[in-house]
Amino acid sequence: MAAITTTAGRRAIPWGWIFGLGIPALVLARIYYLVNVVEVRDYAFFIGAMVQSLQLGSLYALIALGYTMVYGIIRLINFAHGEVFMVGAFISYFLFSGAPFALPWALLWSAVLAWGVAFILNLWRGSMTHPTVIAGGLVAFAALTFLLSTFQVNWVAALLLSMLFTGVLGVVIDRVAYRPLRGAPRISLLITAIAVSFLLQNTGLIVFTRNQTPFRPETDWTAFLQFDVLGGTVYTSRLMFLIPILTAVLVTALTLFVTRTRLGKAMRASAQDAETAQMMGINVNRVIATTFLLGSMLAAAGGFLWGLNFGSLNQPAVMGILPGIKAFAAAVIGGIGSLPGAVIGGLLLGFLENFMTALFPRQGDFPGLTEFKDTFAFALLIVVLLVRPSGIVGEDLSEKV
Amino acid sequence: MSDSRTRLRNVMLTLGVGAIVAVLLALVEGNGGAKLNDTLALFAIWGIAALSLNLVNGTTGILSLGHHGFMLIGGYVTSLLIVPADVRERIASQARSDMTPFTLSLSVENAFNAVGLQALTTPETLWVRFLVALLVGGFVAMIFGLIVGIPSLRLKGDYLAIVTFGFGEIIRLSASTSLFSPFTNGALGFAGVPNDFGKSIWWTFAILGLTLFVMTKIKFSSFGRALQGIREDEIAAEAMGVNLARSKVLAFAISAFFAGIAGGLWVSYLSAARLDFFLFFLTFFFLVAISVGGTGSYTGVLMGVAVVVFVQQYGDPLEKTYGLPVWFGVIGSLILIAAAGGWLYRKTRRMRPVLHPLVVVLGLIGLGTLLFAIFGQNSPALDGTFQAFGMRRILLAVLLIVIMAFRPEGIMSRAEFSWAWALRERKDQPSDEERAQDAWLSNPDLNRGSATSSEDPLPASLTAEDAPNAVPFLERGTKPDPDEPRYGEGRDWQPEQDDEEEGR
Amino acid sequence: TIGVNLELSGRFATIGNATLQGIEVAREQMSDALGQEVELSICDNQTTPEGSINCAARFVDEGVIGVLGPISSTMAIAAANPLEEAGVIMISTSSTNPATTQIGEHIFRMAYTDDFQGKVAARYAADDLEAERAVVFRQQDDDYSFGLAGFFAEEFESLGGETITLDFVSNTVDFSAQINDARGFDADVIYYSGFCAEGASLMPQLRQQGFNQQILGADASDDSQCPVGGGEAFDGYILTGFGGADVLSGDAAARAEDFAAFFDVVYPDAADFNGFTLAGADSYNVMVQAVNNAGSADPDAVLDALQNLEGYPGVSGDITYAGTDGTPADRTIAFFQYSVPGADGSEWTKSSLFGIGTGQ
Amino acid sequence: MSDRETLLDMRQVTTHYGPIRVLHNVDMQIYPGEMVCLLGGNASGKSTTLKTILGIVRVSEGEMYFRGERADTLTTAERIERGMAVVPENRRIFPKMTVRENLEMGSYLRNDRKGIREDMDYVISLFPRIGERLNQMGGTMSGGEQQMLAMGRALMSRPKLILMDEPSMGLAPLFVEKIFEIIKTVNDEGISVFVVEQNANVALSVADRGYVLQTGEVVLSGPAQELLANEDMKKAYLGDV
Amino acid sequence: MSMLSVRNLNKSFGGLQATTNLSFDVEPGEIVSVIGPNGAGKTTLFNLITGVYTPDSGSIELEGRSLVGMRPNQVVDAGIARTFQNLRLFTNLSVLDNVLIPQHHQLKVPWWQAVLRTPSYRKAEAHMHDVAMEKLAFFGPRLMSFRLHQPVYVLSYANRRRTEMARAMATGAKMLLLDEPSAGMNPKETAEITQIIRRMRDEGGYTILLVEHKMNLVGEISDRVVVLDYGQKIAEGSYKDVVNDEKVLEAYLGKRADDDASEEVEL
Ligand SMILES: Nc1ncnc2c1ncn2[C@@H]1O[C@H](COP(=O)(O)OP(=O)(O)OP(=O)(O)O)[C@@H](O)[C@H]1O
Ligand SMILES: Nc1ncnc2c1ncn2[C@@H]1O[C@H](COP(=O)(O)OP(=O)(O)OP(=O)(O)O)[C@@H](O)[C@H]1O
Ligand SMILES: [Mg+2]
Ligand SMILES: [Mg+2]
Repeated sequence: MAAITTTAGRRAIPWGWIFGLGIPALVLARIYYLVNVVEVRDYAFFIGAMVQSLQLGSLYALIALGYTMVYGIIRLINFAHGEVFMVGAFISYFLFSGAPFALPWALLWSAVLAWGVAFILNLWRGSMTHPTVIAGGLVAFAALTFLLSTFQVNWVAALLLSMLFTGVLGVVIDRVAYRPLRGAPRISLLITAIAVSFLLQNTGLIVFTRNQTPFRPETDWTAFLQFDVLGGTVYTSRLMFLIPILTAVLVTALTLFVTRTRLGKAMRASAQDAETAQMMGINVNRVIATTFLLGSMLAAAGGFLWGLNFGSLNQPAVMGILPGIKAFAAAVIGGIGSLPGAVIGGLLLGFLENFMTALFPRQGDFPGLTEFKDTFAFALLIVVLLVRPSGIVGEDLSEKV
Repeated sequence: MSDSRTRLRNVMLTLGVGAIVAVLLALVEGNGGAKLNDTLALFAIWGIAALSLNLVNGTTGILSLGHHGFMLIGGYVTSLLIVPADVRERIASQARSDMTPFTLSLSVENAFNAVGLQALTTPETLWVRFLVALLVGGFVAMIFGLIVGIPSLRLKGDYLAIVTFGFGEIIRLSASTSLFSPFTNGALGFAGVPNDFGKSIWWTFAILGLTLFVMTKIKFSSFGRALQGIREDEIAAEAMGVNLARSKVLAFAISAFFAGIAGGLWVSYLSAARLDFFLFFLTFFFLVAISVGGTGSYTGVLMGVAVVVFVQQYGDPLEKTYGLPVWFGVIGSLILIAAAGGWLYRKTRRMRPVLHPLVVVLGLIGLGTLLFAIFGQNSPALDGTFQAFGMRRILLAVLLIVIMAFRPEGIMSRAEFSWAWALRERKDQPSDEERAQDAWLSNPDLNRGSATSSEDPLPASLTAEDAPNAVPFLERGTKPDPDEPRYGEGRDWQPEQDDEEEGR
Repeated sequence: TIGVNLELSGRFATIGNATLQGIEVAREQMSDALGQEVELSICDNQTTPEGSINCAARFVDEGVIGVLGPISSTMAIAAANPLEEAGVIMISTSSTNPATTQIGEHIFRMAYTDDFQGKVAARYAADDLEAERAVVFRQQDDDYSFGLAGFFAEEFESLGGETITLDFVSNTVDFSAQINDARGFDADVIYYSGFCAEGASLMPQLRQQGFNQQILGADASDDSQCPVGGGEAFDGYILTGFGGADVLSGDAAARAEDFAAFFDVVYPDAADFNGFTLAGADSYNVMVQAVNNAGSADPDAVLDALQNLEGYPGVSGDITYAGTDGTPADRTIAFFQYSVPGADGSEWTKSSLFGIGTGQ
Repeated sequence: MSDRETLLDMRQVTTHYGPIRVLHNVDMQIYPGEMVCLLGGNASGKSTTLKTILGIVRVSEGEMYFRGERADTLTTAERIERGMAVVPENRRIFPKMTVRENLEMGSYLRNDRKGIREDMDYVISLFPRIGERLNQMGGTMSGGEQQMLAMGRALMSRPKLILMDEPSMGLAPLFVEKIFEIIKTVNDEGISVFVVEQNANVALSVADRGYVLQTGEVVLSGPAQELLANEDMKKAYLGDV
Repeated sequence: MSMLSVRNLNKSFGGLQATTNLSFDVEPGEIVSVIGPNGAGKTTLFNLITGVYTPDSGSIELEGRSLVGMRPNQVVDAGIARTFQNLRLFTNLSVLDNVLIPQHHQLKVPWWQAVLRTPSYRKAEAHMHDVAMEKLAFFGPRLMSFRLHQPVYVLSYANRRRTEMARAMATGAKMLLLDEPSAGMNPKETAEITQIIRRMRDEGGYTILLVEHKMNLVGEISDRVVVLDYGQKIAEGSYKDVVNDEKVLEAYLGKRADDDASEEVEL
């Protein structure tokens, strides 16, 4: 009998549906708008909005990747990810601003992070009491204390260091809060995640600041940029290049790392059945730790770029919430658990939030879509899930009995 | 003891405790201060909300994260219907209010006037109107519950959680938009909701009692079992005849109804309805209560709510300014306790080595800090004060993480309080005799003295029969009372890793 | 004991702390009432209405003579209801929404009201800046910002101008949608009725998007978070706020000067010294004065004394409650301007332009 | 018994699920190249023994050695690294991975591409059905197909010791015979086999030695032929009523 | 009229034809076994009958009523209950609850009466308990002593299988589909299960459709045997006939199995 191949797993993306229904609907709505409301905007305006959408979408995508990776592997909606993003942004701020931590806080952070470093080493060296691990932890502690309490670095270094630190923090969070709950009821895990996010928010208030914080590293990338197109002016900044490019680089690097190493396969296996994955010789804890490391690093990068893009950081208790939730919605829209899905979802959301409101702006008596901006993420989320219960490129949910 | 006598005893005990609670509440009402009064009322209101959330989250196993949305609906409807006339006038006179004359005229009072029930529009009968408003709020919330519940036909697990979360947020975010602001007065909401009810211990506790009654009765009814079946395995539940769609939607609607009621009391408690009274962290607090207490256990939920309310209300000493020695002392003690806890944990889990180096190091650091705080009082390093804003929430979060780490199923797990348990009539653990019988039954032929006691534990009648066909236990065993929750289902141990975790 | 209910954490923490410092410095200056030491019972409402209500309940239990704060109208209105019911006096330090003091006779304030502030700003925009079209940014979920924006728009329109009001909610960082909406409206002036937490993000984005019009703000912008957080975008920003020594006249100016000097001694490196500090100090002063006038700590007597207070020489000007609904009769509002970077190379400076009295 | 060097040595092992003791002072040895069969009634702790050997359930008392090394402190993954492989109870196929990927997971720890490919071919030759379905999702395979897949997956790691929990469960009669032939071949290649089996007749006929477990205690042990002849055994397990 | 009649049933997964033109009948009170090599489509057949999958074409009728397009719970209402090859119990609930839940769909009393514990509800509940105990009693005392209140996750594999069978019986269905009921049991226990299945038919009055690989069990209790291979029916008839069928021997039992099988029948 000939070999039989069955259509496996992932279903095709319904581009037909997306374009077939979405675009005409948009066009119709836009025509309706033009007929009913006098239009005073030029093409440059839309190009500007497009650029903004791309920037915002890239940021969402960066954060969404962290959600997706963690969800893909331990089926946890990591509510704390938004706060990891916040921490990443603030750490980079403290690194480049020359306003270092007070010694007690530097000690606290160093202790936490050094323990994380030791723990990561332990995952490869086997035991917390292994000399390498202890030495690594001590060195990290000393170096971090020094770095955090006295150092000032330029923005590139700040970005990289912050990615590193935040990555370690992600591992620590996993070790302390999530690992004891492997195999526990899902709701416990979810609630722990929310608790971690609360913890980070409020510790952030104590450790970082309680205020809106300016975020202006010394770089030319934030310089304003204006150019004339099609009889109008596009107002933007050089970030329009930096953010999408950096995102693309990071996303590509991540995707390569996950697919080219055995890690990707190990991640999927652990996601499906951690116990059996162990029976295959996969060190599941190591895999999960790596996931948190990578996801948190991307979040830190996202936090840094977010700060650059908006010029200031909200106070810690709120900074992570909304971007976090929206990025999370983006991850789900794209299909949680799938890396390309997160990127698609992020871009889609950025586009929707920004370009939609620009397509139907407030004019005269027409109230515009601006007031619904924040609900878009959730409305889209619900619509997508109802149409495709696992997101645009999500996994196949069916189960054989 | 016979069935009916046990039941009678339980009812009597329950009534007795109820009476004691009532007396205590009366004492508080008379002599406790406003703060204690408020705390109790808050406990009851949040208790109602958490209990109703537990019906969906704990019993049915559908993660719902949109409870604040239902509360919002209940709260706003209640306040729209009950806000006194002078407030309405003030709103009408505000130039930039979106409320229309029609929406402003929506009130229970006007409705009563319209149907000729003028007797019920006096100030003395405010409670009737409030009750009506509360119920209407509950019902509107229930309708929204149905609307949200219907997608649950298509979605499972986390996706459903996400959608409920989305709904919760949408409800809140869109309440202030031009679409709904004629009903909600935009982001500003209503002020001047009568607070005679939300702050009254009697009202809140009566409704809490009612909620508790309904919820526990549901849990221990056939319907509740079906819901628990859904929680365990949807496919199997459906294959066993449970109508998934109907059960889930019904659970959602009941839960939303009580959430709406809680919302109505909540706005009354705050004497205003505003959008920022219904933020996500309200749901978070309930989730904390649920998981601290034990997912699925109503007893546990109430314990959890008590913890949360206590920390919220009496936590402000935590956020005062203290000298650094105090802080260091506290931190040192905490680390010490953590080290001791770690040691205890390893011991009970039979982990080796019991005295892990990390525990030792942690203990030393803690001890060091503590000693430094005690003996270094006068050193310049400890000169200064520190005020920890947000400590309350940090404490709550840390508490939660610790409880979850050590007892992921919560304090009570799924078990409920029951008199049988309180009076130590536990039946969940097999006795040695039962074990021996079981071993004997599973392998009569290989039965050896070492495995069971040398004496044959089984009655002769049973040994004589062909074991599989014998049903002696039917006569010997007592039939469990459906009313009587059994304590300890899976309470005392959990598998290290549940090997039957099928793709739930 | 006097209760202090302030936004010490959360969004308005800087303003809250400035106010608290004002209160504490005032207590340093005058720590006795009726020969007894005045104690402060400080409660942080975390900038949430529930927190504010909680604090109110706590003060009712503690049986304080009166409550100072909260600063913002939202929290003030939330706390005012239970306090009014319990018959506890409350002096909101800087709530400017007219509705606050209308809640009851026990509720007072130290600030002017928004109808005045909005009007003044609108007149300034229309007359001095000769603007005809104004974009108003309003924080939809805040009583203060919501009201203020309304009063500004009303007055501005009655002066013949045109306005468009754009809403945002608290903690917004991405204003691109609002800015896009504003793009079609060819404005001469931008009025911002919100707080610094959002303003610090909004202003740079406005500048980046090519909006170079004059921006006006209100006393909520009188907060170092604004110029620190928003940087150069705040250069030239004009705001209305509590008048300090510069704009007060005569005695009042001298008192304010003295207070500022004393303040510098107590808090040499405070982040802010501004109108809120003065308002905090004066609420304390007025409260103590009322107790002294009443001659007893009996709430009714103190209330009576407060209601009849006339011409108290406060550090922010003379304070008269007699014959008002709880809003002091004559307050001085000042126009300030930020320069970033500041004149002598400092990060930023705030200079006062001129002052206007409520009486005028 | 003999004092040859053991491959796996369990000394007085006791394990618990929470407070409940499941295994009680179990002594068990597996020698290199041997095939050992574990028998016992339902709930007697056979699967638990296997899980203990793998480290999924922690040893609470006693010691365990694998290839001379103390093994009861190692994690599961480390034990696999040292040469164990398992056909778990209930198959435990990765449901959302294709058959090919499932097989690849078996060789997760190996790096020799060529060897892996050879082994893959070998497995496919053993189970042609698997070869037909390389791109099907593991979870949609039928029960028996999954069982073959689990077996193949375990073979892919070239273990020293292969542990099987009821390898014949759910297999068609034709295949039950075949699977034991396969096990025998594998064993002949020098891989030690430890098999839990209900189908005691067949299992004992190919095994070298057997242990009988009852409520967590070893009650009988000895060469397979002896067990087969044991009267108690016949009555209890071999269905010879 | 036959109890269950399947006509020309087709189902394919992608390119794979899992059942092809399958037709057979089950008469009331019969025990019919479905056998066939691994992957022949037996479980798929069960899934089709119980509404987990919808057939591509063909009809399934229970006493003349079409089951095609019904949700699984409607199929249970109609009178067919099943067990799962890969056990799907309510693992955290007690054995008793597991056997009570399938009775819920027959409960006529609305939920609010349950809340108020009206007499009619109490009666219904008591009845449900009686039914549960009756069904558990099929398996002897082992599930009825302390295990009754123990959560299912502490049970061993075979006991879980038993619980599943009791659960299926408790649905009140007329017909049971058992997917490998004796998997994971030793010969002695298999013999016991064989007796139990027989009693389920004789005492419980169930019609039984069974998938099994253990030939002695099949031989002992089946009235009729249907043999599938690659989704097609290759033989049908009494056990004796079927096991001697050339095609069956080749596809399923193996050449040598002839003697073994007949030997085992006498067991
Ligand atoms: N996760 C668990 N938690 C508590 N007890 C358990 C758990 N798993 C198994 N047990 C108990 O341990 C004992 C042994 O179970 P085990 O699965 O090892 O039996 P087994 O010999 O493999 O039986 P079977 O032949 O049915 O598979 C049983 O009494 C069972 O109830
Ligand atoms: N959802 C599905 N997608 C793709 N193929 C499937 C699906 N379900 C079943 N199959 C395939 O259909 C065939 C029949 O499967 P089924 O489970 O019915 O076999 P079975 O007869 O029960 O076998 P066993 O005796 O091994 O349990 C198998 O080859 C299986 O791989
Ligand atoms: Mg087993
Ligand atoms: Mg099958």
